[in-house]
Amino acid sequence: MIEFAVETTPQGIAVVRPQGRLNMAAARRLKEVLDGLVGDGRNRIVVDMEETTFLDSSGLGALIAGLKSARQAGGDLRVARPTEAVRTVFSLTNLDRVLKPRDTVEDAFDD
Amino acid sequence: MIEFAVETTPQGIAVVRPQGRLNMAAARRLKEVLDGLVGDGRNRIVVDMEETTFLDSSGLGALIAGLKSARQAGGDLRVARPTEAVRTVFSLTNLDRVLKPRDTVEDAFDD
Amino acid sequence: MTEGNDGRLDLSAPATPEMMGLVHAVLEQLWEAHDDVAATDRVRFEMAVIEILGNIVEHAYEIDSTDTGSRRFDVSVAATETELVASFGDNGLPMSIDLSDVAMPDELAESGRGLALAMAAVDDLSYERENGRNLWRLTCTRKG
Amino acid sequence: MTEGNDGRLDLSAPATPEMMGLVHAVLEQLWEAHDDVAATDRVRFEMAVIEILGNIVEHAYEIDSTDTGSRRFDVSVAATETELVASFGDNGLPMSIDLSDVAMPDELAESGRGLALAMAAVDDLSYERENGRNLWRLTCTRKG
Ligand SMILES: Nc1ncnc2c1ncn2[C@@H]1O[C@H](COP(=O)(O)OP(=O)(O)O)[C@@H](O)[C@H]1O
Ligand SMILES: Nc1ncnc2c1ncn2[C@@H]1O[C@H](COP(=O)(O)OP(=O)(O)O)[C@@H](O)[C@H]1O
Repeated sequence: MIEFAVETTPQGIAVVRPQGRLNMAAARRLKEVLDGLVGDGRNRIVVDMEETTFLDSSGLGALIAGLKSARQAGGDLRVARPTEAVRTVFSLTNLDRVLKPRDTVEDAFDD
Repeated sequence: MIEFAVETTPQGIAVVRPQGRLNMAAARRLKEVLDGLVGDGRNRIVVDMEETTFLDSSGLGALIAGLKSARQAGGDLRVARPTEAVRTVFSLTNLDRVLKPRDTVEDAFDD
Repeated sequence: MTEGNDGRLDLSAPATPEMMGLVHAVLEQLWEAHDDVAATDRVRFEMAVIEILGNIVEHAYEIDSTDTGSRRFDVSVAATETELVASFGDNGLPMSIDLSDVAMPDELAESGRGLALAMAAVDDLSYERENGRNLWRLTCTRKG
Repeated sequence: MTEGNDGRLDLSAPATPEMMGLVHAVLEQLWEAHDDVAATDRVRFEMAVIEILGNIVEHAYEIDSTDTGSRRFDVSVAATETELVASFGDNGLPMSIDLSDVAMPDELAESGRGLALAMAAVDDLSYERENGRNLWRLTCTRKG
């Protein structure tokens, strides 16, 4: 089962780390975690995908949903450190622009 | 894949901890580890089975082989903290006497 | 069922979401037996396989929701020197849409990417309805 | 193949030692789908299944070692309200020994316990040679 570690940086940015496979069952839980963060007013979110070994269209859907609600709340959702599996899905779905992956968690909100 | 952590107690007893499934492939490696210990003169061995989630007849064979070579070298092999899966195999094969499981690693050589 | 490939792995199981983990385990086994398959090929094949299975589990039984017991699927996966092949069969309802109509949805859509992603990932994806069964076949020409 | 049980899991794969992990994964899935099966029943069933599979992988193809490609087995596992059932088929050589002759070996024997252990673990173990195939069937009456 996938685990969701959530941390907060000194700058108040929430960092979510989906570890393992981000598939149908996990996507539902990620969506809840992201909704919970935005609901708590934590609308600047980095999804650190260094340990996300697999991503499918439902996981992608959860990321897009999180991105939209973070933006609606005046924040943003950014993706950092995608694995090869994650990068492949982003590029096959032409989402590398809207989910432009960042190299580090620290710099994800620098621009 | 099963892991074999090996430690030595202050009393000079070698403690081997097979973690995961002790099946055909793992049994071969356990036999090598036990042979290596006895070959190095470390003939008092505790096999701590607290994290051995599965045991089959080949794993049992490796334990018996280790027991025999430890005894031949003047030492002994003792089993500690068996899981339910391990205890079931010991009892179905009537080996609870010859591989009499101990409750703790520390007291395994007390008698 | 990818005949002629003796290394193939065939699984038949209830069409439930929990089985997705088992199909991942089947693929892990395939990669262990074929450790020369390039990571890029593994990634795109595994993703397409899981998308098609996800659709079977999610959509193929939607209306026919009375008789949970008989909802099953089978899958066969194999690696040859040149290809990765998977085929699925299930006894659910026919697919409602035509594969030639499949397109990637809007960037901010939250769903509807499964088939488009699977088609983009593999070199060939086909669907047929045969004898009351849905048959899917996926082929990746090995790049690595 | 344990007909009539729609929750059954069927796998067909090459008869190689690496497949033992996959059969463990299949059983994990069975326990997930049937979380009311008692731990004692899971343990003895899983052990017997793995012993029989280990023998197929180790012994059933011993002499016939020229043609690795076609060495395959299939397994079907299922849980009903009252029983856990597994059946195996393989196209290897016939079993050399009679199950009624199987006995637990000497305490300090390093091998030869597989079949005796499987028989002690389950409530019924049967072997048949049919149409050039070996068929094994294991049944545990659920205690838990
Ligand atoms: N196996 C299937 N059986 C029936 N209908 C399907 C199947 N797979 C896909 N579909 C139909 O195609 C549509 C698009 O599927 P897909 O691209 O995977 O996106 P999503 O699953 O997110 O809707 C589904 O909404 C469904 O109507
Ligand atoms: N599937 C099989 N096919 C052929 N022979 C078998 C099979 N299973 C067991 N045997 C024979 O029965 C013997 C006893 O098997 P077993 O009790 O599992 O102990 P071990 O595998 O340690 O020898 C084996 O040595 C082998 O000769």
